[in-house]
Amino acid sequence: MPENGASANTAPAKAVPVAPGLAAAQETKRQRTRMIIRAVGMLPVLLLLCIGFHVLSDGRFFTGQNIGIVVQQSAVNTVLAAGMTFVILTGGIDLSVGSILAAAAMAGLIISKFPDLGALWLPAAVLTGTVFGILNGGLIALLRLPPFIVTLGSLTAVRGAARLLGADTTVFNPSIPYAFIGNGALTLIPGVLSIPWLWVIALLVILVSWLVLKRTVLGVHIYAVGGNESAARLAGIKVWAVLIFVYGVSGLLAGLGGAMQAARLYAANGLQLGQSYELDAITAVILGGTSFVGGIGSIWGTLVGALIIAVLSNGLILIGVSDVWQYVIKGLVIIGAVALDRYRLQGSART
Amino acid sequence: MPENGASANTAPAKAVPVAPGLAAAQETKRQRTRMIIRAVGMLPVLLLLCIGFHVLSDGRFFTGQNIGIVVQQSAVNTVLAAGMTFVILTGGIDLSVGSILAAAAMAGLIISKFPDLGALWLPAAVLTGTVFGILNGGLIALLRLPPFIVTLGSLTAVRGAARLLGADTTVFNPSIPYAFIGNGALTLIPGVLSIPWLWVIALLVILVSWLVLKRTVLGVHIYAVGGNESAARLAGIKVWAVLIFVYGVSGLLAGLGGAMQAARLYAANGLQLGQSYELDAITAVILGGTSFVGGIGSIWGTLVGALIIAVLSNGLILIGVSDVWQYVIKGLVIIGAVALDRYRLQGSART
Amino acid sequence: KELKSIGISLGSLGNPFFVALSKGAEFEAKKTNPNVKITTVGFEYDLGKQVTQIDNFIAAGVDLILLNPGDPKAIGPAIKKAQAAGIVVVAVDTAAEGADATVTTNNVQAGEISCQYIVDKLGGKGDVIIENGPQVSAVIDRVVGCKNVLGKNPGIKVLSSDQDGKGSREGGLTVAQGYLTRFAKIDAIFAINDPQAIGTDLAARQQQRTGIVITAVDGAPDIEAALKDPQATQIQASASQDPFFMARRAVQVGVSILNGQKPASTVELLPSKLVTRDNVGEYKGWTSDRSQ
Amino acid sequence: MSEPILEMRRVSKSFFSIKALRDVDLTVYAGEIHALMGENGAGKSTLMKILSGAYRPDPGSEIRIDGQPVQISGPLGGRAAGIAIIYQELSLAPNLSVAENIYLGREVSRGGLLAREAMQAGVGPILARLGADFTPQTQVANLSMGQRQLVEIARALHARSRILIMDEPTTALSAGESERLFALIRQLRAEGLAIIYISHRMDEVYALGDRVTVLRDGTLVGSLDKADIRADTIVRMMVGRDVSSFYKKEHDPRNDPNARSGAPVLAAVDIADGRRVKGCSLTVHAGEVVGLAGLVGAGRTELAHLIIGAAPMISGHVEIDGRAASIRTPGEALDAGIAYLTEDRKALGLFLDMSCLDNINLAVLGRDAKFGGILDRDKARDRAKRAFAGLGIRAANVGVPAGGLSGGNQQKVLLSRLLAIGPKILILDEPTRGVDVGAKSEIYSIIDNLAKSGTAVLVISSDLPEIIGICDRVIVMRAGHIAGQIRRDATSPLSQEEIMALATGTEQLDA
Ligand SMILES: Nc1ncnc2c1ncn2[C@@H]1O[C@H](COP(=O)(O)OP(=O)(O)OP(=O)(O)O)[C@@H](O)[C@H]1O
Ligand SMILES: Nc1ncnc2c1ncn2[C@@H]1O[C@H](COP(=O)(O)OP(=O)(O)OP(=O)(O)O)[C@@H](O)[C@H]1O
Ligand SMILES: [Mg+2]
Ligand SMILES: [Mg+2]
Repeated sequence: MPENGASANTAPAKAVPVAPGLAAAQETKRQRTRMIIRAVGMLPVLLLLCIGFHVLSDGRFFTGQNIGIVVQQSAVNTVLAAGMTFVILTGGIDLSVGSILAAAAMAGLIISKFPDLGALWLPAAVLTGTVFGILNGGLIALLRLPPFIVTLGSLTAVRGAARLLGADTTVFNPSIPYAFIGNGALTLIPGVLSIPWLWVIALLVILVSWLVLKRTVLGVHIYAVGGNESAARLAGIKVWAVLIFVYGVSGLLAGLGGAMQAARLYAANGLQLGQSYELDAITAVILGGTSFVGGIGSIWGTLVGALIIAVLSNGLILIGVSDVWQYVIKGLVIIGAVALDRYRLQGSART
Repeated sequence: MPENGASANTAPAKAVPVAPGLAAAQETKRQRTRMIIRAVGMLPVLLLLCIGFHVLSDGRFFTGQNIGIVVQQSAVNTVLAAGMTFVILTGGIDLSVGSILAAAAMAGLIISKFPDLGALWLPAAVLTGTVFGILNGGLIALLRLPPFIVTLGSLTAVRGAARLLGADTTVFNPSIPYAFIGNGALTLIPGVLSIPWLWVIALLVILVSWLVLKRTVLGVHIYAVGGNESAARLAGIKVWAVLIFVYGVSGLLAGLGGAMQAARLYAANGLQLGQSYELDAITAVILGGTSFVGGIGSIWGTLVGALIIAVLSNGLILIGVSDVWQYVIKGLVIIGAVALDRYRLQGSART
Repeated sequence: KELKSIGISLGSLGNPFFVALSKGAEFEAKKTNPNVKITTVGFEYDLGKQVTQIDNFIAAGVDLILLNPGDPKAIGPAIKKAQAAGIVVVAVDTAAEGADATVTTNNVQAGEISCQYIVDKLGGKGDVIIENGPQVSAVIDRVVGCKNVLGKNPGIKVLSSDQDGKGSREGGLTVAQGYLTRFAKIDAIFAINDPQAIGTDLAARQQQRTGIVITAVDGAPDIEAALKDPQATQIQASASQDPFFMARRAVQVGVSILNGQKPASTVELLPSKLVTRDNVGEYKGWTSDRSQ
Repeated sequence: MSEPILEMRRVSKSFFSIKALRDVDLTVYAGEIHALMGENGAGKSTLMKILSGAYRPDPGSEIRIDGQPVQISGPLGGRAAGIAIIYQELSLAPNLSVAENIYLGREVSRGGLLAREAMQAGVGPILARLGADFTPQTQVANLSMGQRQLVEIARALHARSRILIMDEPTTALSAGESERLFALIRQLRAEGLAIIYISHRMDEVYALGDRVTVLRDGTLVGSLDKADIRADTIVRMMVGRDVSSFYKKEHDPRNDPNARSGAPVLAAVDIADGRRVKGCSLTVHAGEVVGLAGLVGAGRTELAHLIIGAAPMISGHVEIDGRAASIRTPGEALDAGIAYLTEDRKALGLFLDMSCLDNINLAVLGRDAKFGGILDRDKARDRAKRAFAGLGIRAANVGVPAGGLSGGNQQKVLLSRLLAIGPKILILDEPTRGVDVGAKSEIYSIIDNLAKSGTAVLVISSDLPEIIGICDRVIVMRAGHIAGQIRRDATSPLSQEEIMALATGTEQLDA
């Protein structure tokens, strides 16, 4: 590195390159600041939105109940977006999550109505999702088909399957087991603090995802495949296994999302449930700073991205913006947020 | 398949560099064959589908009238997909075409109801589309924002604008000028051969796109930006201008698509029109062999891709497949088509 | 108790029907209290989204929720939650389980009169297509009504009823183009709503097919124009709804429940009237000024 | 000498907080070949990118052409000022044809339409002059690295500039192609062009350089005139010390008990891929360094890819320790103890967005992991730090992305990954491409040490002095075949002529 000018005269090629002394320490510090800013990502935008809505809604935003609603609403999208983060990190995309969610919810609800099997509905839903996800992954990894087309195809085909499952009607089960995960809350301090179960699940998913991505060999391999697939292959990484894994995870989490949605609504409809959820999930991932090219991004960013989307939906209704204008504002805020982010990163890079 | 994955290069056709002499001549010949196969692309799949439907529908498919219907139904998607081809060739994506189409159709229909301005509705619609497209391009090229996010934002925001334009109602005008382009046909041989105007427009769009892409300097620059953006920049190409151009074209053609749709339906609805058209357009482009990575692909492939989608929709109704199964079959056919294509290309590469 | 704030969740605000509904609700609510705060949202036929919207209404502290339920049964739990927060919930256009009241067009009856018209026109004999749409309860009811009538007439043959015209002109046009190619002889088509009927007519005219009786349900502004249009002679009737009035009734019922008056019956069915080419002159459509 | 054609004064360049150049001066005259030298990361490429307009210098920098101050804003500005450049990192659009790439940004059009034929005709003479064996219509994706480099050179020549910059143009060229390029460069000098030539190969600088300027750590060390150009002087200026024994070869397989004990560690038996490699056999013994020489396109890289299972073979097999081994993927090759260093580090080697730490540890993560999959981060950090110290990798810390390093340092990072594995067999494809002298000698001594400790090493290289300097035995490939092999023995050292004769097929020798 050029800044170790001091050592230049004497430095033999063998010398430790990190220049001793102050300069290097400063450098590392500054780098760390920049990394933190990057990791924090869209957090400032999220806070800005929250505060703005709080003021405009006459203080209705930051109430325990409303925060509970926001996190609950963000939960399903957070779970889908976590799966999507895995996929996008490898440079792929999964358009089928909404359809898989619908199929999983249908499968779960149908199972839940059998008297004996009822309690198995939750694993059934998750399993359904996983199977579809692995099918996607298999086609992409083994036949080397483009992810966009494969998951676009299954977006359509799985939607059809979801409708077939319920013979094109709404399946309804008001006494579905474990309904508490959909609408209940985990009480931490009775009467003071409780967290919706949906949100607990979402946070757990984020936590586990983070562990897998950052603390395991598999995680490094996922980043490697996204960063440079041919190099990964040459380095002995089983690229096909990594790809099947990420699409499998995306399917599994879509299945979990379906279970969450089923527990929340006590019902599912193959046609209506999960329509265009994939766009929300992708938006959360990209808002969170994960790059489409693959190899760059973090799961915490995804969480922030999902929260931004939920806050936006909740806040606009809270302050009584009409439906039409909600569209316009949401679109502009999404563009504005990435523009701000781009600008902010540049600024920090300059200092 | 994945075992010998690592075959070094990322370039899909890892052709052998030309050896001197006879070998070289043979090589070029083989290369040319492969190029023709690649250009022909999905044509065999299209033919297969047509013949299949013809047989299954007791000969109803290949009738003059039905072919007319198919090409007419493919026309709008062809026009959108042509614009999308420009965008995807630079490695970008435009998710907002459906919304822009709706906004343009609304603008056109509103203008068409003014007694004096009525005839100007067509340019008005096209202009509306172009303006939105250039806005997209500006954000992407000048602020360097990711195309997916920008056009996802405008997918939402422009949809809102389209609804605002018509005060959230359906605007209809049974006596819209130039209605013939929507439902009339150009008679070539009276009583024998006539081509729907919509299809004439679509073919013209394809032809002009081909000219621009393959016969102009701008076309080379578009391919260069998609192939290696930094190389293009280092060669002094104004990458930003190229990007604004392609998104502008995509917007312009979405506007034209809006006009076509307005003339066809005599009506437009800001919310419903053009919903998820972007997926159909992207599917057509990718089916046509254009690569998401950018730089590789042709406009003729896009035409074939759009026809496949139209034939699929028409044929499935023709043979009386129920709506639910249409979903399943469409999804599987799309995946099957690219799988077949992949297989076919491999086969040809081996010989 | 005064109506201070009302939340409205409707199928899709791009549909003129729901626009008329929201206008009616707004009109009636403003009449009750000129300073009322109204939030109207569309749930785009996504049940999850509607539940979310109800949650948001609860957080925003509305007094009354007017909703067009995404699913009659499945919305039940969400309604219970709102009621638990002291909010009155009234369903419009589609019945909802557990709602304090429901005001809806009698969709079965609408389907019946629309298809009865076909039967009468054809003299009880002919090939008929039911052009289906998105499987929501209103559509399902209309098709049920239609099938009731057609089933009573052995001379009528239903060629197909399993294609989705997506409730739009474009969808109707596309599906009808397929039908017209597939079947050489079609005597009548029942479309589940007006835009599909108009699309169907466009397809028939394009293929120069005549003699098809097209009927629908809604009585929307564009069908009014079509029924008056001398070129669109095949569109013959539409079973009308009155969204403006329906919404006004719903708000009235809601306000009276707020004030402690239970309605006699929780479901109020508004009958549908058939608009035909003959009586369209007297028909008062959705967009006519109703604020008298 | 006359007036300088180019003067750069007090040129500085910072990338955010990193100062890549500090007040560098450079003076170049017309009709001279000016060699620019320095260690990896010294700032040579950066200085040249400022000249070409790819980077903007920091304020206070000054560039004069023909004595006139100029502002070079953007690549077009550079071109307008009469500057053409061959970038170190290839900058071609692979999806376009050779002719389109050469004309990129300056296309010929007639009446608004592209004049393809005119462009193709226009590049013909230049391709011929370079002795290129491909046509203007060929798509660049179908060319080998060496051929692509020729396209870059053709592009720079075609621009008809007055100042021609070549940033390590010969890294991907064979000896023959390099010779042809040198002749061309001399001819251009005679025509009055100013040529700035960057290279890490001392022999090239000897052969070509009229003057040499040396950079170290972003600062100017000084310039030498032709008469003063001596290897030891330049090296001392570059690295600040003497690099005495450049090629290091202390190991001797004849002293190695394993090597003498018969069965080769690696044997390729009659391997073919049906395309480029036509029935090749070779052996490498423990403690032996075997060179694989040949012209570019001879198929050496392909042969290596077949051995490690990166490409499918249609016949033949690989034996390890005398037993047939089934290797179908690079992963299986690693399991069998074969590590491979790719020649194309950007496309096939490094993960540019990942940290040096991850890049170095990538291949051994699984081995180090706790509980069957949890990363051992302390071990990884230690390993990376040791690699940084051991190979002298220059970067702020082990956490920076590999993409930010200079080419030579990237090569060292990649090499560290392989060394971490501790392989039984090491295949190195162009291991010192783009690496500075100091690091080169480090790499040679690493190879030597590995051989001493019993590793079997196969070195693919187009740098003949390197092959002669470090190998026990040289296998020469020609057009997909093994043309022959030459063994070093006490009496006759390996000779460049012999290897070239085999590689070009002018003489038939036998092993
Ligand atoms: N785009 C960039 N961003 C950040 N740092 C950079 C960039 N380009 C170069 N550098 C840094 O500037 C320094 C000089 O790099 P440069 O590429 O000029 O070296 P070089 O002398 O050409 O080395 P080599 O012989 O390896 O090619 C290095 O420390 C490098 O990491
Ligand atoms: N048809 C091709 N398309 C793309 N890349 C190719 C093609 N053929 C060879 N290459 C690549 O070009 C490089 C040169 O390989 P090749 O085997 O032809 O030469 P070599 O004998 O290894 O010579 P050198 O290593 O000096 O370039 C390798 O990286 C190889 O993978
Ligand atoms: Mg360099
Ligand atoms: Mg090679």
